[in-house]
Amino acid sequence: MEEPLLFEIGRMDVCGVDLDEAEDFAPALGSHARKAVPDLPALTEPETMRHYVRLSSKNYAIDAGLYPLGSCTMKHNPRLNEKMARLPGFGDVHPLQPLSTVTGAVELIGELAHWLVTMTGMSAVAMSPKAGAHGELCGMMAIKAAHQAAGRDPKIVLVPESAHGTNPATAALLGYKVVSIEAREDGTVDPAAVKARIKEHEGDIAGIMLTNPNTCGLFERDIIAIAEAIHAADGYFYCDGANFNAIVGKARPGDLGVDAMHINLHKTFSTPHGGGGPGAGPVVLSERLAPFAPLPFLRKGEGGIEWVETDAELKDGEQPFGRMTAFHGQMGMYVRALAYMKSHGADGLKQASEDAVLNANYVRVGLQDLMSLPFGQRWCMHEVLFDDSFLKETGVTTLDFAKAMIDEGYHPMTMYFPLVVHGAMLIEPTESESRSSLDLFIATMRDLVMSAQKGETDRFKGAPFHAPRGRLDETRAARNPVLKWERPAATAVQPQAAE
Amino acid sequence: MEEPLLFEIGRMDVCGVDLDEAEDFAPALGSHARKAVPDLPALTEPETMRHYVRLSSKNYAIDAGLYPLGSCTMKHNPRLNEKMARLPGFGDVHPLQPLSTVTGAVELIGELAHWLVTMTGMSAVAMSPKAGAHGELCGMMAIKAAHQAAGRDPKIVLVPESAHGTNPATAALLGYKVVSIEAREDGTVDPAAVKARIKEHEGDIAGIMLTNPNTCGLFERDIIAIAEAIHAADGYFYCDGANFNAIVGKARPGDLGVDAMHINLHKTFSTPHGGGGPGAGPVVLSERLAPFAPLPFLRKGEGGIEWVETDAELKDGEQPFGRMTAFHGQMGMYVRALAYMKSHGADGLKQASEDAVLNANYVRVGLQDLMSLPFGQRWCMHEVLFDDSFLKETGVTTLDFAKAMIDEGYHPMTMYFPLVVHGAMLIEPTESESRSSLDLFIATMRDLVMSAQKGETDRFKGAPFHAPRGRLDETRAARNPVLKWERPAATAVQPQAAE
Amino acid sequence: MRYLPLSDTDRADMLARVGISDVDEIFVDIPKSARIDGLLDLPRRQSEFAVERDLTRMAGKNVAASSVPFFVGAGAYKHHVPASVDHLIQRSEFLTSYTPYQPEVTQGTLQYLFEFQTQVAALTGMEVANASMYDGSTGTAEAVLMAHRVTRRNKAVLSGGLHPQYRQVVEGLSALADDRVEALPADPAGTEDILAAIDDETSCVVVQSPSFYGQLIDLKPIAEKAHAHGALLIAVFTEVVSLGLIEAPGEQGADIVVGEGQSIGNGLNFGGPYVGLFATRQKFIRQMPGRLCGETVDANGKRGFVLTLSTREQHIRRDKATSNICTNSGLCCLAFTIHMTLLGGNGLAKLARINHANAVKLKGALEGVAGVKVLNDAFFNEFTVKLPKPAAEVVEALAEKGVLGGVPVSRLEPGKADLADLLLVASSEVNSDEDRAAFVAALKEVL
Amino acid sequence: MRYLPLSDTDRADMLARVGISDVDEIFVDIPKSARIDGLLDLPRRQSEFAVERDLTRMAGKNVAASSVPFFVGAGAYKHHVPASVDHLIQRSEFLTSYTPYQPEVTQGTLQYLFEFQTQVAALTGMEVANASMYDGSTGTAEAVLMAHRVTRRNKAVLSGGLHPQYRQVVEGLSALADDRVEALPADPAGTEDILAAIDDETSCVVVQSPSFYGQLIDLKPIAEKAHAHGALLIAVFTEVVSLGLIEAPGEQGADIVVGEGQSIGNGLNFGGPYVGLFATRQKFIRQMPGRLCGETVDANGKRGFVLTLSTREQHIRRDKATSNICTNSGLCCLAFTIHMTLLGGNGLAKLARINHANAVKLKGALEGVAGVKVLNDAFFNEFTVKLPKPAAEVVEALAEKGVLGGVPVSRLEPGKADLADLLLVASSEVNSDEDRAAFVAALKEVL
Repeated sequence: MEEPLLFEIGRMDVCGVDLDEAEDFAPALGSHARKAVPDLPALTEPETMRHYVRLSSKNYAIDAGLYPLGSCTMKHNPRLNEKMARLPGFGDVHPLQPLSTVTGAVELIGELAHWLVTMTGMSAVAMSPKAGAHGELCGMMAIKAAHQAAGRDPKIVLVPESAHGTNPATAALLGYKVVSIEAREDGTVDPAAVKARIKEHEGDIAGIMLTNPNTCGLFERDIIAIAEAIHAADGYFYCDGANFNAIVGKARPGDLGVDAMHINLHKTFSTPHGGGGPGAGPVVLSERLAPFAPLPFLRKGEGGIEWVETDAELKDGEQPFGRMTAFHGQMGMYVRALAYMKSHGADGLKQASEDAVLNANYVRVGLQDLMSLPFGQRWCMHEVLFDDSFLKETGVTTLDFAKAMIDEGYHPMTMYFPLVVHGAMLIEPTESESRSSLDLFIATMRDLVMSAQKGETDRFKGAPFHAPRGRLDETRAARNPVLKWERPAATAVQPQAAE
Repeated sequence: MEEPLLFEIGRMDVCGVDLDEAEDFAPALGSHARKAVPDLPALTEPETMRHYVRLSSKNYAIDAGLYPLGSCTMKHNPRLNEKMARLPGFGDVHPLQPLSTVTGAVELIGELAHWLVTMTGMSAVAMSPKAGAHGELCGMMAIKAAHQAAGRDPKIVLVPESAHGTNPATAALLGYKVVSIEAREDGTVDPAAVKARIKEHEGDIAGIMLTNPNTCGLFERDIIAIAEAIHAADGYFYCDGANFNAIVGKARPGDLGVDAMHINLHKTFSTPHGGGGPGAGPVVLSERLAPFAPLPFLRKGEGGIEWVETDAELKDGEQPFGRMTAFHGQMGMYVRALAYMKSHGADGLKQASEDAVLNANYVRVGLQDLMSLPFGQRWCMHEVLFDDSFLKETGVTTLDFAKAMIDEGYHPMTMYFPLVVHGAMLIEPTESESRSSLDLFIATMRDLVMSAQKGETDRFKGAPFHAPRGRLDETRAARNPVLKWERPAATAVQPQAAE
Repeated sequence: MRYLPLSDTDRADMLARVGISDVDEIFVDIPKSARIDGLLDLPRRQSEFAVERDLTRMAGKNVAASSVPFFVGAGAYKHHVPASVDHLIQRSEFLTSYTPYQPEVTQGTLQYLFEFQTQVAALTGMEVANASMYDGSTGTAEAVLMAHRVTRRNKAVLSGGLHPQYRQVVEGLSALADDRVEALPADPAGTEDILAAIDDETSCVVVQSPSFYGQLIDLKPIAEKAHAHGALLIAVFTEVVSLGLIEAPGEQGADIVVGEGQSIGNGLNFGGPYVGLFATRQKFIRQMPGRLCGETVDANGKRGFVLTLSTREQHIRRDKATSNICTNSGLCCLAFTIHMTLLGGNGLAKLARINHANAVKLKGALEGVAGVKVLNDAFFNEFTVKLPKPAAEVVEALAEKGVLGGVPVSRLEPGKADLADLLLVASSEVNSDEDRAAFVAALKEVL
Repeated sequence: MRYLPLSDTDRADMLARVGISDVDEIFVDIPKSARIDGLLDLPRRQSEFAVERDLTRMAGKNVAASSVPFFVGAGAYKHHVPASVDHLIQRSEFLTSYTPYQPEVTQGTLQYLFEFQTQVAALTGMEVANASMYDGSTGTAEAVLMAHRVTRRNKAVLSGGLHPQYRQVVEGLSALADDRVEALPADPAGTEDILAAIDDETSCVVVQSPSFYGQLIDLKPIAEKAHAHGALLIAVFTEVVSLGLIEAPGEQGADIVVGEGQSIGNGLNFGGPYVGLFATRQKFIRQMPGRLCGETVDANGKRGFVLTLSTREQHIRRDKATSNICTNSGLCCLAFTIHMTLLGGNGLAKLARINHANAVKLKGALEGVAGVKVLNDAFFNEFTVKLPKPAAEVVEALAEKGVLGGVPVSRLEPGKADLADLLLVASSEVNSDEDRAAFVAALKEVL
């Protein structure tokens, strides 16, 4: 069933909110009153419910099916966490209330911080970043601040080819020059390559941004050597923590030489993706970077945890580089993440990582005879990467294949990423899937592969055929951008005067 | 996508609830311990979410579309009401806590009772009935108790042909003999017919059960004369209040001579139908029946409202006929209904009735040239009744027509009820529908009618074709009832011993 | 008004379309003398914010079970319900759906009802279960009526261990339906001789286990005696969690098992809505009350579910129906089914063990208070204690100290001197050692 | 563990299928020296009930805004959000859906983003809006970076009326990105001469109205001067409800409008998650940061929506991207859009009038307290008062009396003597006459 835009069914003379009229009063707006009300039609409450319920039915969601999205960790989102975040003591508390009235909120942040630094083996955590990319920015700002504090101004950041796009984008934001490092044959970074780049840019290395496990689903086995090389060059090691879900309870970034790593609470710790956000990206920091953590931060004081909001409260050695955001970060996500951690406990978190990795390898083994593994039959971590060799000469592209999955009831896997292999297909089942769910997924994928190889291209070209929409014309959207609804000229109404 | 039964995907060795093991202790179960745990597989939480989310997608719902169900008042269910019912002070309160710890709950019930008696112009209300039919039973029990208190034992209850099935079923439960009253040509009850039946059974009339507005969507215009006739025969007037939504703020049953009427909070006052329940059916009572109201009841005392739970607390004249249920009735529904009433207020409730009736007549006028009105082009109340004459010689039945509506995205209207017209189709849009929603519905219905009349029977015979299921074999279900899942013999497991 | 989609312009246009200018013309059939112009005695509409503030104020006057040490039971029990349960039952497609009379577009509801029936049958040890009654008490009354239909007799024998309000529901209906009831005196310790009350006129014996007083009752000898006299045994429970640990009534010979399902999936709600569980033997299904969901196939041969055997029901059978029930507890069934799905048989058994363990601990704690005597030797998560003074006073005094310490039997059985000192105390997985310590400390102070 | 669907049997079978017996064999690439066996320093798993009890305890230590007379603003505002909003955003299909990179199965998300962009553009009076930033403060920093790209200059001039924490976000990033910032001194009464700070090196002027201190600012002359020097005007707001009553920044010549959208649809949440609104002129769209949703057609010619102009974004453009933003505030956009849908333009205007009326009433009430002086002549729902003693002390004393009476300016601008006595007070539709009376009474006591 089609659903119009709200503006096409809304009207200016109804309202979905009942408000008492303000009593007569003398306004104090000066000359700033607007001349007409905003030209936005409304829907009443029953119409609003129906509009958004109908829209929702056009979405795929974890709660309805498996999301084989590599590098995105789309796992179960417990409803306990939603309930907890909505307790009035968390959801209905203002960030600038007197601190004496929010001691429980500070306690919660302190406890979450303790879990994060303990899990990662790091010294401190900057809680306020609002998402993964914001955490990357925070970590790189801390690195730059540390260099500046040391009187240095190196310009180069090393980034492997397989990195998420946020890595080079973040480095560039701070004026760094990005130097790429190719992967070796097994899909990981070779310390020799790192050392070669360091040598080329001797004295000018600010650091490296490395994802581990990397975006090929592999643990960087030489990570310690890489860290040592960077440190020897006076650089810092930024680790992209998007894939932390693979190793919680199995290894700690702090033991690997990492100086800064963001943690996507909306991946590893299951705060919902919400169709694109909000997330949260706290950044754990090594002892060397800890003094540069931005405001606000928590400090262990004599009377317990202290909350430091401004420069006026700093103690010796604390050199925050500034502030990432107004207020204190994503409290709503903190509550959800802590509820998740407490529910799992140390034992459950480790088990979750093991199950995530086991599930990925189960999928790998279930498909590797039919699909193609760019780096051979080796253990993967929480995700498995295929390339498109198995589609060679079938006339079916990675895109076609992915879109055909939609007709089978699945969200497509991550495709064409990472860039290091041709026609990449990156599959991360997560620990939330049951064995029978994986078996069905594997069977479906095998059926699709065999269908492609048999030349049944009709099933692929132009797919999906059974989704709310067929393949969309993205070129047209970009060529002539229509980014909002415009009232058709014929039906334009005179905006009402504001009173 | 198909969804198996939970038992087909569940396992005995997983659990969706984490529970601490009980420490060692000496049980006090005597010889009553069970030998094996119940043979019920479990799903973990992510699997449970997915199972029920997927099942839900196979349901039609108000939030997704119009429900043209006559006599059922499927209107918007505000989420405020759900939120209020879940406040810990309402949802997490035990019915037998000390009364000093539930004064707010008693206040709420008292306030709701005030709204109900004021709206209906009656003397008292029995709050505890759990649903409409339970309210009917309560009202008829009060009537029987009143007769007994007067030393009478009449055996006849008059029920019009158009009545809901619950009416005769209720009367029969109490040992009454049901005598039917036919409708006159305009679809309403003729006082002369009532008087004739009274005369036939002189001295043996317990009362009448009349729905008003009736199930043909018509206001019983001679209701006062009917009431007078019943009262003259020492009988009581039970009014089925299922259709009260048409007249709130327009007329009060108390002014029409009604002695008892149940109010479906889940119809008129919008507590959700929930796929079949729970509802709530408080019964308003006239002064003559008020003394017989069942326990528990509210009494206006000197110190405010008093809550009377047992015979031990009765005062002179109070003669409760017993108790309809354990505890105090459907508190969760009371909260929702009161939130609804307060939100509308007196003005909004009247407006809602007017809009409901206007919407029904708008549908009537939009369809009456093509469909057939059994009682001519007259005003209807909140619902409009068509018969199947317009389908004559098309080969399409009322059932076919209704099922074809499913393929157009609508829930079928009420069909083959009331029994007084041939192939009845009863449509109640309610006040929750916008004009554009009605226009689309009318256009769709017109298209279907013209299609049937053009002989496009393929669209109807065997419909629906685009629903989660095709037409289901009800005969097979009834002939060989399969009422639960049985573990296939091959996979039977030995139930584990209980510890 | 936020819930009404018609604007004044819509109304005017639509009135014109139907040919009038004033909506009152439609209400022409209402006798002039009875027409009113609104409800002048009631307040006008309020914003959502104002309604929320007002109801929140009322709710704030009540003491929520979770906020205090809580030991109140007597037919309704405080358990932890997983957040996922309440989330799922609020999905529009469940919450705002109608009774599944149109199976093609209500397979979601029908399938969970089928799952519910399966769970209830398994838990009770019976062959078939219906798709719910309003609650345990009304279900018990329906069970008695059903037994009358099956046996063509009309005398019910009620155990003195039956919940007093359940008894009153049965008695009230029986009195007005001209049926007979023999109710035995209150039986706190489970020592009554109910066998003696069964004779050839008996249609059914109604026995609750765990009893209202918490005592576990052996149903087998009662079933044998009842069957020997052509009567049915109706086994009642008010705490469904007990079925995780004690022998199923169906295994003990019950013919109808009926009980309250609130403990699984449903909150306390000050008494409702709850969900009545109702199960029986296959051979009696055509005498059962209530809705039944059955498996069948659709036009394409695919498995599907429908409401079935509706010829028992009022909307088909009218005055010959087995019951007048129509709206039932659909959404509460769903809550039950989801919670039960999460638990499974093993989870329920584990939950039951925790409940029982906490009750045993509570018994030990209370027996340490001078003057307190526990009356039951075999119990599940609730038992009766005899206090040295009237229980009603004690409960009020405990409440003032912030402990909700159970239900005085006199609240349900007033005016009976031998019951005045009895207190019913319940315990569940939510009770901690601190709760018990607080209870004992407060009790010592008030005794 | 309740969230993990694999049973031990499953694990054993699956390990066998992949050819090993111990899962640790998979982790072979982790250097031996760095392998750990679990997180011994952290507690073990807890039941849902235990977690809920623990977090509820923490929440109980915080004073909820709804529970007291509440006048705290300064960039986050207490408004009533309809229950339907929070219900809808919790629907599985919205809550647990991924970023809509696959438009065929995410039209629900994409359509609401398109509706969101339309609403934001209409409210701000701009031509295009993006599909959200994290919040107002980070959006402001992005706006400055965008102005640098557009003008190819790198000096931002910040008004003294800009929220101090917004200023700090801009300053911190600029310092590390080697950009320049000229921040004017705090300007409570809106009397600064910002025009004088604009020169030919200026890339943008950042002005907040209503200002941090509540003062309404005339943007037109600033826009004129900025444009005359080839600079952009970035108009900032922290209270989106104000746009219902005051002239849209777009009408006043702003080039980029950025602000905080929390007030519509979103709770206080102790500071996050919030939703940044970001709008600009059509001609700048290829320099915009963040996601954009655009209209197109599908293979069958049906209207549909897609993320578009992604060549600006990091996942395509990498180090040439306009921003590194990826995850944004999708679900907060949805909350905003639904609430805004319920309100419509007229509802927003009415809500804004009530807010303003309550602020005017509050001003009158506070001016009745000896020693209190209101500093602003034109304001919306918030203003600054000068007290006869340090505001921080007063706020603490008020809190002890159960009134949350605003934000001392010194909390955000510490160590500035001229600001120490300033208190920022906000008012909205939730404030009643009783709230104001309680505030005044408490204030009289503590002054």
